[in-house]
Amino acid sequence: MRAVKRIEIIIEKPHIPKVRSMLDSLGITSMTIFESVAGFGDRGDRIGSGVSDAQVMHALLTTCQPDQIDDLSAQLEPLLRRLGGLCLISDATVIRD
Amino acid sequence: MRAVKRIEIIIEKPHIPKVRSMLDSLGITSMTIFESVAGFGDRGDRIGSGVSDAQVMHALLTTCQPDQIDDLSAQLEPLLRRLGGLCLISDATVIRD
Amino acid sequence: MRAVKRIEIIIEKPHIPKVRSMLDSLGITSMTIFESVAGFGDRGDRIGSGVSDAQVMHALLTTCQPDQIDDLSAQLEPLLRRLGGLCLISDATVIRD
Amino acid sequence: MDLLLSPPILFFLLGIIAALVRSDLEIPKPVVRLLSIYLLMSIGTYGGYKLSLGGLDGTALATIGAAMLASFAMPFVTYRVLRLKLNVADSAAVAATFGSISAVTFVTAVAFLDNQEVTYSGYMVAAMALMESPAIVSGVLLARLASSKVQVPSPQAERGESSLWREALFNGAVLVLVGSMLIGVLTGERGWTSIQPLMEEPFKGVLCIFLLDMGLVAARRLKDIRRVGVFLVLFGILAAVVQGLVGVGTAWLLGVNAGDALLLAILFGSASYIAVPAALRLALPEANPSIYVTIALAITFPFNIVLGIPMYYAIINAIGIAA
Amino acid sequence: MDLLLSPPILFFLLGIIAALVRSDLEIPKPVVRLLSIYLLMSIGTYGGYKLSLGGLDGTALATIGAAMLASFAMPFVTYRVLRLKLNVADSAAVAATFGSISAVTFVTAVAFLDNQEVTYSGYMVAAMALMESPAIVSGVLLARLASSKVQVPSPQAERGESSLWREALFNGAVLVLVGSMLIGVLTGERGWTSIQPLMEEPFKGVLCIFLLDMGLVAARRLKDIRRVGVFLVLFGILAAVVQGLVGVGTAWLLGVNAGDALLLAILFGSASYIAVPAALRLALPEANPSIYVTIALAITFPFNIVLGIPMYYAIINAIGIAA
Amino acid sequence: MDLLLSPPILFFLLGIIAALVRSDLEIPKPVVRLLSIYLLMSIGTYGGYKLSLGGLDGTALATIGAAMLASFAMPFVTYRVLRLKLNVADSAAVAATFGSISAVTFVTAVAFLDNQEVTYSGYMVAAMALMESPAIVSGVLLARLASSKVQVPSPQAERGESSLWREALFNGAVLVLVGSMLIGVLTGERGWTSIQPLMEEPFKGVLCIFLLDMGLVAARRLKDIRRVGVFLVLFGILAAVVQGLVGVGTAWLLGVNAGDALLLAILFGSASYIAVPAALRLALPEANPSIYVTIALAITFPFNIVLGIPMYYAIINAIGIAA
Ligand SMILES: Nc1ncnc2c1ncn2[C@@H]1O[C@H](COP(=O)(O)O)[C@@H](O)[C@H]1O
Ligand SMILES: Nc1ncnc2c1ncn2[C@@H]1O[C@H](COP(=O)(O)O)[C@@H](O)[C@H]1O
Ligand SMILES: Nc1ncnc2c1ncn2[C@@H]1O[C@H](COP(=O)(O)O)[C@@H](O)[C@H]1O
Ligand code: NA
Ligand code: NA
Ligand code: NA
Repeated sequence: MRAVKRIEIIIEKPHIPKVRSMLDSLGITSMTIFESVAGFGDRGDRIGSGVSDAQVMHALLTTCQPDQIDDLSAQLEPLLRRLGGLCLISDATVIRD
Repeated sequence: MRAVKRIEIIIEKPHIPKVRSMLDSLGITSMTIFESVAGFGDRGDRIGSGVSDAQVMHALLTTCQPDQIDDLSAQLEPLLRRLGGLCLISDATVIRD
Repeated sequence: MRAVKRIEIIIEKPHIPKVRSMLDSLGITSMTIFESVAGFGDRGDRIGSGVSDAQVMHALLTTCQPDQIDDLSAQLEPLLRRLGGLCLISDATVIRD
Repeated sequence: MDLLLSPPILFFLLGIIAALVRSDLEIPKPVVRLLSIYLLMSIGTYGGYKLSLGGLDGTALATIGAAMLASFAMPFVTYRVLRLKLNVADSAAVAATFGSISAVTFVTAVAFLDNQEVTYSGYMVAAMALMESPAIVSGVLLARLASSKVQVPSPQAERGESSLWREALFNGAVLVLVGSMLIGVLTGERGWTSIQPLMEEPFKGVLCIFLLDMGLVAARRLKDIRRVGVFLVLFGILAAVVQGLVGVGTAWLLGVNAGDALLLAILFGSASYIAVPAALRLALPEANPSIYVTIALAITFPFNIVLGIPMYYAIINAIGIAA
Repeated sequence: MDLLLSPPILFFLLGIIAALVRSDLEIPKPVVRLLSIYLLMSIGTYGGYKLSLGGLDGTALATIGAAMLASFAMPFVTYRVLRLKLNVADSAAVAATFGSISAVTFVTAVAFLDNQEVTYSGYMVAAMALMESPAIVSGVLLARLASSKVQVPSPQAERGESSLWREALFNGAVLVLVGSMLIGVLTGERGWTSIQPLMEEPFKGVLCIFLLDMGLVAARRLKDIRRVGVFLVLFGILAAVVQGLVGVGTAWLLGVNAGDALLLAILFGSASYIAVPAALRLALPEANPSIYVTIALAITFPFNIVLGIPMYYAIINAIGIAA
Repeated sequence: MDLLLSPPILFFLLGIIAALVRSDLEIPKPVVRLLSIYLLMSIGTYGGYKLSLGGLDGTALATIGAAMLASFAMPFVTYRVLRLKLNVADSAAVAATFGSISAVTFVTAVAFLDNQEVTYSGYMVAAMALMESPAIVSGVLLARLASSKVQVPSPQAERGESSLWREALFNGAVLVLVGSMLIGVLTGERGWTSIQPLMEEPFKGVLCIFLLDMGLVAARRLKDIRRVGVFLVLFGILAAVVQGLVGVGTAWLLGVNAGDALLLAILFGSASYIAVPAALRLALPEANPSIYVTIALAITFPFNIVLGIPMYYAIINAIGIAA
């Protein structure tokens, strides 16, 4: 068991590659993506529509070392400001190989 | 980065409107809904079935100010007692515009 | 409101029965499963494929008493080492009947 | 026996077997939803098309009226029986379930008639559509009457009220059925010709895939049977048979043909696991769905599909209702 | 009036009604995706098959050229109008949306022609495919020109660049359409015969299911109309009509037949809610999709489907373009 | 060359191209699952229907026996070769994959034969169904034998045991195939007539949509090729060819017709990416799926579909096996 930061990023599907390459630059490559979740926020409802995926949200779950949070936050904030979405960070313990 | 309460409500799909209007009355309107998750609990298995959505569970993720938790809890408890489901609350930090 | 441990296990769909019977042996039977999430990790991408479910990941969310964590961890670790996947544990409060 | 040997029924059995041997076979839910919408559209537009040729005569209106009445009235009888063993909410819910109908059972009976080369009337689709909801109202009434002393109407409850009516009348399945039927009536021969290659030809094949899934779903529910108990298993079969025979009797009184008589028997004798549970989750959340959905889906549905349909049809022939 | 009484349009209206009465009717997204891919493959392979019989003559090439030019040029005009009320990004996005096309509107017009027993040319499918993307380029150009002082190209932006082109040219919908058309051309009569039972016969039935969903989606968007405002609602209708008439005029100048003229009107007058939004989320994330998707989907699409198609066709007949 | 110009193969190539240009084209998974179940039901009921006409003679039984034997035995040979480069678990897994079969390759070969107007026997479907599982047993045996000193059977492992057998025999794909075939046999001409409009007519069109997705999936796997290495890429092609030729030889010895010979070649030469991986995730979790699924899906499958089928057929013609 090891203490980590649990990171949850909710963002539009088309922006996932941008977020992933940002995470990659911090050395974060393992993650789980919950696809096509329904979003409700300041920029309207995002419920997908069958005809287009462009507005559907994905929820990306990953972890990082506690000391990486400042870097992550610095890089993620401008992205989220421009593209919408949200990032939640919390404390967790991980069990894993 | 701002400290918030992370709220996760798991409830049957048909009851989502009730929960949302309750949250609305607390000023909570932004949220993400993970649709059609499979539920296992005291009231039996809820695995959806293709023929009917009535028993499928949704997971609703949202945030609120720490001082709203008591109100939320007071309103949510009778609802969950009557309708089944569960609410998990934890501490988190949010990155966002 | 009651303090619990929030447990999130991400594992391949075919191994869910093994995990559930392990949880069962600890008396943990209530849970919510987020089916068919996309996984990215050391063992490659797991994005499902329409032709086969064998590699798709599921995310299992459950709770337990704080004092059950050691047992859980002891049982889960060898399983995750052998089968891949990850378990995140965090502190939470639960609202429920 | 030959009656059982049709592909849809055999695929239903295949689904049951797959579930019993714990195969990983699964038909994804979104796809099953599409197939069920397809079946409703198919049966709806075809019924409407037939209505556009014939129209509604006295027998038709009487049949529809009798069907609606039965949907409303039968729950008041079955509720009494159920109260012997169940609490108020569960009794009301099961009674409502059996007052209403199962569209898939209806559709399977249509395929059965088609195999026998027996026709049926377009208005039977209207009868089916209009039988979905009255039982929901009865179920809620029964629960209200029984607990009238305790329940205080609150603003919350009133909101629930309006959504109950919405569920009962505008449930997706009801709407697709009624809408398709009206479209069939409005567009007549020309409309039907343009959509018939999708709405009629692959119909039985689609029913095979759908019933394969129903077999899986029904058999996977079987493990909930112990929650349900012997009383309810028996109820699930006996209520089907008794209500089905009431349907046959009604058909005989109305003087409809053999095809319509079978469909009426099936409407009376089948139990809803779509529209009614959807409405009851809102209107009677106290009632336990693992009771009423399980009986309807894992007991009554397979019984009707495999035994009920040929049995009612044999009786209809025996008492001399002409095709 | 008879023109409206076709099953696809009536199912579209059924979807709208279902959404307005707040029914729980839902067609699962994965299934709608399949139906939309099916419609594109169907129209693509059929267009390609027809091209394999005829080939491209001068009129064909001129029509395709005119279509591409219109897609590129029209946004520069509508942008001016939109700037009266909207900011740069939103104006550019709406303009791009209206420069591009709606494949479902095209497909519905094809079904309409088929009902009228009027033919159209295979190359119209090519025209549609090639009209999808130029408007995206115009939209991005317009936004860039207007904000050229502020925007500094960054490595990040350049990466965005290449993915913009990818979205514009290799968007899933565009690729399926173009690919299917090429496959239709390459495999000719024999290929078409082998896939026609799926690609042609159930076409109108599938369109019914698809438009049922479009009705639901469009009407559920209606509540976003207040965000959008009267100006944009009017724009959504007037831009459709004006651009549609430009299409009729272009058809007249090119001397195409009545079927092609209707399709050209519909291509000019329809607004994209698939390829363009997908590209704009990447290229113009500042633009608000609840504006441009809502107008295209909840205003212009229903207008074209229900009124636009028969109206343009009446005009085409009135000015004497022969079938 | 003309052999390649069929719509299904071209849609497969379109999928590959779409993936290579990194298009966002996607066919939703639930829908692909439906299409794959459809293809199995179609091929199964048709095979069963043909069996109901003919029955099983000596050649049929010999062919089925040879097929099962090959599925069981071939992995013991390929395992040796694979051990040159891979560890025990991965070698056993890849060997099992190649011993078993790919139903989609079979289905594509059936469409190919149909284009050539060459018939095949119903029992070949039985051969396919019965070849799925023996290789799984071989693979697990191979891994056990090699690591017998270390592995201690535990209660946990025994539970795994029973679920291995369940996976091997009752895998969803195997069950649908076998079940559909039996249903085809049982319901004969009448059953087939009732479902043929769905099960046969749209078959090639559905195959187009399915192979479009397979192209996307296969090409998106290509980036895992570097994990896999040159040795395995070569293995993926050479094993297919060698096993395919063994299939041709077996067909020649058995004296079957050209259609059956091609199907036998394809069964021997194709590699499983459905039933086998599903079983191996449980029975051999140590083996790396990004190795065995990638070779089967991204190397062997495209090779067989595009080159293997016409190549084996040319050889079959060359050595004079009559149609
Ligand atoms: N407080 C929140 N809790 C959960 N999800 C949120 C929250 N705020 C925003 N989101 C998600 O982020 C998306 C974009 O938010 P917005 O930019 O406010 O429209 C929404 O559609 C939700 O999916
Ligand atoms: N401890 C738990 N952890 C996660 N989900 C739960 C838990 N308890 C209940 N649930 C969810 O809440 C639903 C209703 O629970 P119940 O009322 O106990 O049947 C279940 O089907 C699960 O989806
Ligand atoms: N740090 C992480 N955060 C979220 N999910 C993870 C993480 N690490 C692994 N996973 C999940 O666990 C699966 C197996 O991981 P691995 O064994 O590293 O391939 C991945 O496909 C992810 O779904
Ligand atoms: Na009934
Ligand atoms: Na346009
Ligand atoms: Na093989």
